[in-house]
Formats: sequence, structure tokens, C-alpha cells
Amino acid sequence: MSLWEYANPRKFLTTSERLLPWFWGLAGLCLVAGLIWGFFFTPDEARQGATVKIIYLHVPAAMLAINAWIMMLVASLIWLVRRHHVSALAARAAAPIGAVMTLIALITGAIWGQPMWGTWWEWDPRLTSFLILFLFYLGYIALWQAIDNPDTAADLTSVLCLVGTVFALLSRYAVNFWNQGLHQGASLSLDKEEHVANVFYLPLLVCIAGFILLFVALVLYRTGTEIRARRMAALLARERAGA
Amino acid sequence: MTLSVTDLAITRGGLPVLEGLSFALPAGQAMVVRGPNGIGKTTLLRTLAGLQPPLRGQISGNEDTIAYAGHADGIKPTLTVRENLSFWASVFGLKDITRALLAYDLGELSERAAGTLSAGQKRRLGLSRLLVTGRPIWVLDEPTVSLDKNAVEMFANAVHTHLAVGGAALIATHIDLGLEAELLDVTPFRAKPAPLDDFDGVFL
Amino acid sequence: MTLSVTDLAITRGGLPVLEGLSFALPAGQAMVVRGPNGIGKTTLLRTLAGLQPPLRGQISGNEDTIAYAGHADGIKPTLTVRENLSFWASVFGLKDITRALLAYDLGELSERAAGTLSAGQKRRLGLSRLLVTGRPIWVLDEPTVSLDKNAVEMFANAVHTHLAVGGAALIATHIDLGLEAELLDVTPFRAKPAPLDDFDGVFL
Amino acid sequence: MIALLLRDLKLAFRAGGGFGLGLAFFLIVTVLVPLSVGPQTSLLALISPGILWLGALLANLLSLDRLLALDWEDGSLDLLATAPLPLEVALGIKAFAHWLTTGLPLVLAAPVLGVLLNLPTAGVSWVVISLLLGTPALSVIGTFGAALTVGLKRGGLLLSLLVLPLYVPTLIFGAEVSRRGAVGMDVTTPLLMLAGITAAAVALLPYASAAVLRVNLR
Amino acid sequence: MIALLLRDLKLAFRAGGGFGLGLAFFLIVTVLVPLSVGPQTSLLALISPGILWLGALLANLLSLDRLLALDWEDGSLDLLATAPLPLEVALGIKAFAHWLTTGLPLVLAAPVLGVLLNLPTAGVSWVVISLLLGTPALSVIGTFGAALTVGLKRGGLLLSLLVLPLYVPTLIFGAEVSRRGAVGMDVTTPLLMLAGITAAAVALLPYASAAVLRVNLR
Amino acid sequence: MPDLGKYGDTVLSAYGVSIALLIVLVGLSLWRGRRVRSALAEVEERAKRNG
Ligand code: HEM
Ligand SMILES: Nc1ncnc2c1ncn2[C@@H]1O[C@H](COP(=O)(O)OP(=O)(O)OP(=O)(O)O)[C@@H](O)[C@H]1O
Ligand SMILES: Nc1ncnc2c1ncn2[C@@H]1O[C@H](COP(=O)(O)OP(=O)(O)OP(=O)(O)O)[C@@H](O)[C@H]1O
Ligand SMILES: [Mg+2]
Ligand SMILES: [Mg+2]
Repeated sequence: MSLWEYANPRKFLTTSERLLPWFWGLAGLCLVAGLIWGFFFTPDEARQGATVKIIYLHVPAAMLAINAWIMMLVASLIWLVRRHHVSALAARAAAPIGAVMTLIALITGAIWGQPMWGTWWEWDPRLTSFLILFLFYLGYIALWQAIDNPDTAADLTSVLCLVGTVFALLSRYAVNFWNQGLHQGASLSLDKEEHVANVFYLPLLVCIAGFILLFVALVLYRTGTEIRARRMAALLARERAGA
Repeated sequence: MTLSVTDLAITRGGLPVLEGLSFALPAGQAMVVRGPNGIGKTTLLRTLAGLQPPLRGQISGNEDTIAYAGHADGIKPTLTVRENLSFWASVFGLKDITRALLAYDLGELSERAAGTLSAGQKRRLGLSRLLVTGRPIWVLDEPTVSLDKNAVEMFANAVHTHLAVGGAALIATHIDLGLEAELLDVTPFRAKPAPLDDFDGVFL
Repeated sequence: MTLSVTDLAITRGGLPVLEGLSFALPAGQAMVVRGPNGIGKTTLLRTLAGLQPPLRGQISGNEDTIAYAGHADGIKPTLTVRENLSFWASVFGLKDITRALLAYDLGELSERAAGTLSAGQKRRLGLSRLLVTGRPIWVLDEPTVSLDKNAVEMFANAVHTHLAVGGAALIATHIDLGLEAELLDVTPFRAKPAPLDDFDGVFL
Repeated sequence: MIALLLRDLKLAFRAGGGFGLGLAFFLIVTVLVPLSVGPQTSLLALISPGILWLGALLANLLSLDRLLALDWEDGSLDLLATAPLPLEVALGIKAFAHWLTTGLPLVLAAPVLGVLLNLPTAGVSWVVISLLLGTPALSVIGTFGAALTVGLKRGGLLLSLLVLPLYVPTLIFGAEVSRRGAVGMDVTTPLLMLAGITAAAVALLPYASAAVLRVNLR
Repeated sequence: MIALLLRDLKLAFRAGGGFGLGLAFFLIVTVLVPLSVGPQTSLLALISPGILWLGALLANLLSLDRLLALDWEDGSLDLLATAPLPLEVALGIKAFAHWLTTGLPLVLAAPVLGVLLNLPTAGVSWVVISLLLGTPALSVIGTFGAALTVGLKRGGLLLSLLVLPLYVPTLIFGAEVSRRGAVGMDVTTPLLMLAGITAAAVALLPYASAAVLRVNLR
Repeated sequence: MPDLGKYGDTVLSAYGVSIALLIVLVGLSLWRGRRVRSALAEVEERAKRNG
């Protein structure tokens, strides 16, 4: 049996219907467990005090913000090469999730920056490139919404995703050149594995798992919604043609 | 140089409009496409011209042989008639536009800005573009809209000359052009909607 | 409530197109405006609706009495049929749109976004707008374009009802609507170009 | 009247209505400024009130293109002009709807974007107040510009040229209020001027807009 | 090929072609900046290289609306797509014509407007050089954005939202060159990057533009 | 409730905003999913009836 079978909308719907309760449940479980663990049962860090607890939201969100875009890129490529509608719709379904994740990473980062760096916002390369990533998400979503014909929209947004990825990488590099910032240094103490004590590390892993599971559940569910909306549009168009 | 089409199916706005269409248009022949409003004539012609891919089926003999003329004429209002025509001539690698000007009696108008032409004159300019393409197969969508009697005759003459030198023409129209042409009524090829539960892979 | 016009002259794009036109349209009557393409029918109707001033002459009885419907229908594609109609109803201070929906058989379509309607359905929606204006004089420019037989009948019925309750209608059209209406052929009123040496103050 | 307002709001919110695009443009311009003038926070703090005003103004400007042109293209303007609603009122309402869907969101977003530009905390409230007072004038003036250019094909750039000079007084006093507010100086005079300009523009310009629109409808 | 270029140039220069509007917009934005951030010459001198880049970029952006939309509306694009000229080449030429009529005038005007903004004399040549190197990329990227949105009604604001993030790398390196040049620092790296981006964009993006335009023509 | 020290506001607002955003995202997805599902059922029904 080939993996491409799930590119059939009906097959996708039935399979995702079966899987979704598991993903919702596990995501909820991991998120609740990880966040409660992190919030209530971890000590304060020596230098950062209680603010270290923000890490359980900030890092998973930041990871997903990037990975959601990568997933959209892969899905777009599949659509362009193999013309499986489900994959185009999955890219469409993932974009708002990625945008919200970016927003969460930006907001928690900004809130964290206030006590740590003494400023809400700093034109640090990583922060700046995240803001630019957010703009790419906005443009991508807006283009999907602006075009009536679903196949045209899928083609155009896929190419935009491709070209956008190249330019996002370029921007990342350019921004790095433009300003050497604070973020790296500030996070270094947690970056190196020996410095990240297990007390912080394990709940972080649980939270990351929770965010990933939530992302998968949302993508599956929202792709289902997009498939139904597409099917409905096709039926309505048929009705119109018949009338 | 025969344009031939086998078992063609075409879509518009995501829905199939025509299917199972086969025909051949040999050199020296004209063919008139007929059918009620909204059946898919424009879509068919655009597919043949290569502007959109067919859903199924083969088209052969349409590569770099087709000159397409649709509802819009691609005329720039601020350029003169001569400038408009020379531009298209050089895009197609030709130079001489006098034959085109003559065929549609545009000589008098040649220095007028195209924006000041009446609708019928504009249309004549749009049709004269076909003569500077040097392409053998003309694919025309309602070419005589807003033309008066006289101009329709100029058009019929131009088509005749074109056929006589081994060209071909495929014309979608509702009116009688006074050409001897094969008739292609596309009404019987209206696409039947797929069965409702056929919901696999595509959403058509 | 009589619309009357005396010695009217109208311009389009800076040139006079019709002149010396006089007529009266009493309540309960329909009048059909005829004439070849480009003679100035659209211009005449827009002048009567108050969208442009006449060059010379008087128009009386056209203040707040005219409902105008031109080539474009003013339909918003993202609003539903009902929303479109209710909007125009409340602009004209009315509430009830059921009569309008009924008259053009729009009941089934009332929750569809207007952008998804076919050309004929859109036109029906545009015409139904007249019924929610409450205005006595309808001024219509080619109202039946892209309507099929059935819909043309709906339109004729709507006009009949409107005339029966004391309304009036002025309709520019090229086809036969099956209405008993006075005929106004504007061809004889084509504006004669001013003598070339008449170059005083104005450039007409 | 209320029907026209509701319709314009609905159209802005429905898919393709462009609501939010102005906001996104404002965000982008704000991001581009540090990218072009450099990331020094002290410098940014100095210019942030002015840049916020300029960004809001440009975002406003770019949304004018849709204000009347779509209604013109589908014939709605013809019908509105022959409806019992006076054209002056209709244009006033359309300007108000434009402000609600473009100006107001910009005002609300300004504090957030201020964070990006290191706007001093003391300045935030004055930026918001000045934008709140000034953006209605921008919408009304913009409606006038849109009415002037409504019949032109793709007249967007020309519209900008016509409207931007008209925006100058509003910009000067608005930016002045924000800048003075940010450094704790007295803002009474520019604030009064700003309010005066807005009041006058809102009261008078719809007449001019209606007049030029009538000409364009002929 | 040359015919298409000549046609586009002619169209830009004839009445209503919009030549000069971009320049005027550039001028106005440059004038508005001192009005909004205040007239201190030292501050203006600091930000002037960046502001010139930003202004050029916005002026470029606003002129994109006409780049393909008019040809789309009158059917020229359909005919060009079926002509022997490959669509990639045609779009490359259109981008070049856009640069000649919009980008190049901006480059030439920049020194003059630099005076208005107290641009240090040392910076002038670097601003000009960086604009000369960078604006072709802006035109090519803009053509891609225009091809993406060509079928949309009044898509100007959406076009901005799509194109501006793509402009970011060009803007960063371009502004960096100007800024470093103005204070006499070494500009080699950003200059090379800028040239590289432009070269890559000019070489590759027309393919993407042609691909999306073909989709839009279906 | 753990003692957050002087960073109480910081941490709580970060958690508050993030969780609120997640809830909004999930809520909107579910809401639209339900609506589309029922609308499709209706259309599908109608299509079957009309053949
Ligand atoms: C708006 C501001 C901020 C943004 C946009 C941001 C963005 C990011 C991104 C993109 C990552 C990488 C995630 C990954 O791929 O693994 C990250 C990780 C991280 N951030 Fe932030 N950040 C911000 C502010 C802060 C602040 C103020 C701190 C703390 C002082 C902080 C601490 C961390 C830590 C500890 C990590 C994980 C370790 C690492 O991967 O470097 N961030 N952030
Ligand atoms: N953009 C679109 N989106 C969806 N459907 C469309 C679109 N354009 C046209 N259609 C539909 O596709 C069908 C075929 O249209 P087409 O223009 O090919 O018809 P036609 O035979 O040329 O009609 P006519 O005689 O009126 O020119 C029509 O039913 C029409 O409603
Ligand atoms: N914008 C314009 N500028 C200059 N002349 C115009 C313009 N629009 C129309 N005309 C000219 O004005 C004259 C009258 O046009 P009008 O639209 O009133 O004609 P009509 O009788 O309605 O024609 P039809 O039967 O085609 O609808 C025509 O000769 C036309 O060429
Ligand atoms: Mg057709
Ligand atoms: Mg007419």
C-alpha cells in the first residue's frame, strides 16, 4: 500500500477521523502535564528567576513556527509535482497555525525580554527574522483568501511559499549581518546541554511534544474542514451549472 | 499542419464543461464552432491556443501554429494604429504591415491613436493583427462582434485569402459569416456531471 | 407625475449627440426608446435620471421620481441576494423585499452570494431592485440583456403591474418586449455638427 | 444611512474585502524603518512618533484605492447618486466606514508597533490621541481624492500624489503632538489645531467630494 | 524583444502612462519625513540614507500596480502568452522597462533629495551606487508580485503585503551600503551581497513570474 | 500557586496570552469545522435529492 493513498480526500477524511481523538487527547494530556509540571513544580533559575518558566511556551512555539513553514513548503512541493489536492489544502490549513505560533513566540519573547534585557523589543537578528516570518505568513494567508478559484489559489500560494522560503532564508542571513544581537548570548546558558539542568529539560520536552501533537491534531482537523469546504464549493458550482 | 483533437475534455472554474470532443481541421479549411451561451466555446478555443491545459485528451498540431483572437483586442489606446500593428508584427518576427492595413481598410486611420477609434474600428484593428502573425491556424472567438456589414465582408475576404494559401481557421460565432465552413456543434459534448459519490482525488 | 421633456439637447464626451427632443410620458404609460448603436440612448436616459446636465432644454417631473437601471447592476458579489436587495430597500426607505423576490423568482437564490449567480440571474436581481425603490418612473437601459424567455416574461409582468398602479416606464431596448408601449425613435434627433466657423465661446 | 454604513462594513469584513491589509501594511512599514535606518534604539526612539504617523498615513493612503473605485466599476455609484440619500451624506458615511475599517485599527495598533520602535512610554498615549484625532481627517480627505480620480484606470499613484499634499497639515500637527508628548512638552496648541483641522475637514469636505463625484459620474 | 521594450517605454511616456508619478511620490515621501520626525538637521543626516532607500522602495512598490494589470485588462497578456516570445523573456523585458521608467529616475533623483535630508556628501555616491545596484532587483521582484495578483480586482494593498517582505534582503544590504558609505566605513561585503541578490533575482525570478502568470491566464 | 517573586506579572501574562491564543485558535478551528460540516451535509442532501 502506498502512502499516496491518503492523498485521496475520502480516505484522508476517514483515516484522520479515526486518528484525531488520539491526537487531541494526547496533545491535551502532554500540554496540561508539561505546563503544570513546568509552572508549578520546577525551581527558579539562578539568574533569570521565575521568568525561566516562560521557556515552556516560548521555545515550543518558536520551534513550531519554523517547522510549520517547512511543512507548508513540503506540502506545496507535493502539490506542484503530484497535484494531490489534499496536500495543497493541508498547506492552507497549516498557515494560520504557524502564524499563531509565531505570534506566541514573539509575544512571550517580548514579555520575557522586558525583565531580561530591560526592553520589550530589540532589533536582534533572531527576533527580527521572526517578525519577517510573521509577515510571510500574513502574505501567504492573504493570498489564499483573495483568490476565488481553488486550484489557481493552490498553485499561486505554492509558488509564493517556494519563493518566499528562499527570500526568508536570505533575510535571515541579511538580518544577521545587519545587527549582532542579544538573543544568542542570553539563551546560551540554556543552549548548551550541560547547562540545562534536567529539572528544566524534561518538562520542556513534554511541552514540546504537546505542542507538536496539538499541531498535528489541528492540521488534520483543519485539513478535513478545508476538504469539506472544497467539496461543498464543487457541489455548489455543479448546482449552478445545472440550474 | 492539421490541427487534430482527440477525446478532449476541458474545465472552466474547476468544473468540466465539454468532454469527448474529437475533430480534425486540415489546412485550407475553416470550421465554425456553434453552441448556446455558456456551453464552453471560449474555453475550448483558449485550450487550443495553449492558454490553459486540457483536463484529458490530446491536441496535436497546435504548437507555435496558432494565432488567437479573443474578446479583448490587446489594443493600447495611446499608441497609434500603425504602432499597435507594428508592435505585434515584430513580436511575431514580421515587418510588413501594409497588407494588414489594406485588408481592413485602416490606411486612413493609421496615424490615429487607437483610443479614439469607434468600437467597430477597434475590432478591425484587432482582426488585422492576425495578418501580421504569419501563423497558419487562426482561432477566433466571436470575431465579428460590433462589426458592421461592410467590415464583416472584409473579414470574410481575409479568411478566404488565408485559406487559399493553405491556412486554416476555427471560428466561434453565433451569426452567419457567409463562409463555406464545416460546422462543429459542441452542444452534444456538454460534460455530464460525475456521479455524486465519485469523490476521490479530485473535486470536479 | 408626468415626465416631460422640451427641446432637449444632450452631449457625450464633449460632443452633442441628440438635439431638439421633446416628449411627455404620463403616468400609467410605457415608452420604448429606439435607435441604432451609438446614437445616444444611454446618454439620454442618464440625463433624465439626473446623472448629467442637459446641454439645452427642460426636463420636468424627474425630481426624486426616477428609478434608474443601467448596464451595471450595482450588485456586490460578496453579499447575498437578500442582503443586496435589503440594502437598496433601506436606502429608499422601504423594508419589505418579499414582493421583489417573488416577482423575479429569487426565493430559492436569496441566501446565495450574488457573485456566484449566472449572468441572467444577476440581471434578475438587478431588475428586482426597481421594486424596492418605490419610485414611480422607471428608466431602464437595455433591461433584458442576457435574460432568457422566462425571465423576460417576469420582467414584462413586473412592468405591467407597475403601470397598473400608476407608474410609468421609459425603456431603451433593441428587442421586442411584448409590452404595449409608445415608440420613441431618436434617430431623427441626431445632433447636426455646428458649422465649422461657429467658434464662439464653446468648443462643441 | 445606517444601511450604507453596515453594507460598507460587511463588504470590508467579507473575504477579499481587504480588512486587515492596511494594518499589515502599517506593520511592514514599521519593520522596514529599522531595517533601513539601522537598529540603534536611541535613534529609533527619537524618530518613532514621526514614523508611526507616517506609516499610518501611508497605510491609509493605500486603502483609498478601493474606497470608491469598486462601487464605480459595478455601477453602485450611479445608483447611489440617484437615490434619495444626498450624495454628500453618502460620501460622509463611506468616509466614516473607511475610518472604522482602516483608521481605527491603525490607532489601536499604534501602541504595539510603538514597542517595536522603542517609542518612549510617555509618548504612547499622545500618539494614540493624536492619531485618534487626526485619522478621521485623513479618511475624509482621502475620500475627496478618491472622488477626484474615480474614473481613471489604475489611478492609484496619481491618487497618492493628489492626496499626500492635502495630508500635510494633519501630519504636521499630529506628528508635533506625538513628538512633544513623547518628550513631555506642552501639546495644547498643536492638539487644538489638529482637532480644528479634523472638525473642519469632516464638516466641509464631503460637499467638495460630492461635487467632484457628480462631475465624474456624467 | 526590442519591440516590447520600446512599446512599454512609449506607453510610459505618453499621456496617462504614469511616468514621473513614481518620482513625484518619492519626492513627497522625502518631504514628509522631515515634517513628521522634526527638522533637526543632525537627526536627519543620520537617517537620510535609510529614508532615501525606503522612499525609493515605496515609490517602486506603488508603480507595480500598473506593470501588468493594464495589459491583463485589455487582453495583451493573452496575446503575448501565445506569441513566439517566451513568457519568461517577455516578463524580463517588462521588468527592465519598469526599471528604466521607475528605478533609474529614482536613482538619478536621489542625490537631489539627499540634499533635502541633509545627506552627508560622502554618502551621496554610495546611495546612488547602492540604488543603482539594488533597484533592478526591486523591479524583478515586483514583477513577480504583480504576476501573482494580476487577476484580482484592486489588489494594490495585497500586492504590497506580498512584495514588501521579499524586498527585505535588498533593502537591508542597500541601506547598509549607504549608511556605511555615509560614515566612511568599509562597504565591500554588503555591496557584494547586494550585487549577488540582484544578479540572482534577475536571473531566476522571471521563471517564477512566468509560471504564476500562466496559472493566472488559465 | 508557586512563588513567582517579582516576576509574577511577567510570567502570568506570558502564560495568559499564550494560552488564550491557543484557545482562540482551537476554538475557531472547531467552530468553522462544525459549520462547514453541517453546511456540506445540507448541500450533499440537496444534491442527492435533485439527482
Ligand atoms: C520577541 C522576542 C523573541 C523572539 C522572537 C524569540 C525567538 C526565538 C526563537 C526563534 C528561538 C529558537 C527556537 C528553536 O528553533 O529552537 C528561541 C529560543 C529561545 N529563546 Fe527566544 N525569542 C525572543 C525573546 C527571548 C528572550 C527575551 C529570552 C530570554 C532571555 C529568550 C530565550 C530563549 C531561549 C532560552 C531559547 C531556547 C534555546 C535556544 O534555542 O537558543 N528568547 N527564541
Ligand atoms: N471565471 C469563471 N469561474 C467559473 N465558471 C466560469 C468562469 N467563467 C466562465 N464560467 C462558466 O464556464 C462555462 C463556459 O464558459 P465559456 O465562456 O467557455 O462559454 P461560451 O460558450 O464561450 O459562452 P458565450 O457564447 O456566452 O461566449 C459557462 O457556463 C460559465 O458560466
Ligand atoms: N466616454 C466617451 N467619450 C466620448 N464619446 C463617447 C463616450 N462614450 C460614448 N461616446 C460616444 O457617444 C455616443 C452616444 O453613446 P451612447 O452610449 O449614448 O449610445 P447608445 O445609443 O446607448 O448606444 P448603444 O445602442 O450601443 O447602447 C456614441 O457615438 C459614442 O461613440
Ligand atoms: Mg464566449
Ligand atoms: Mg447604450
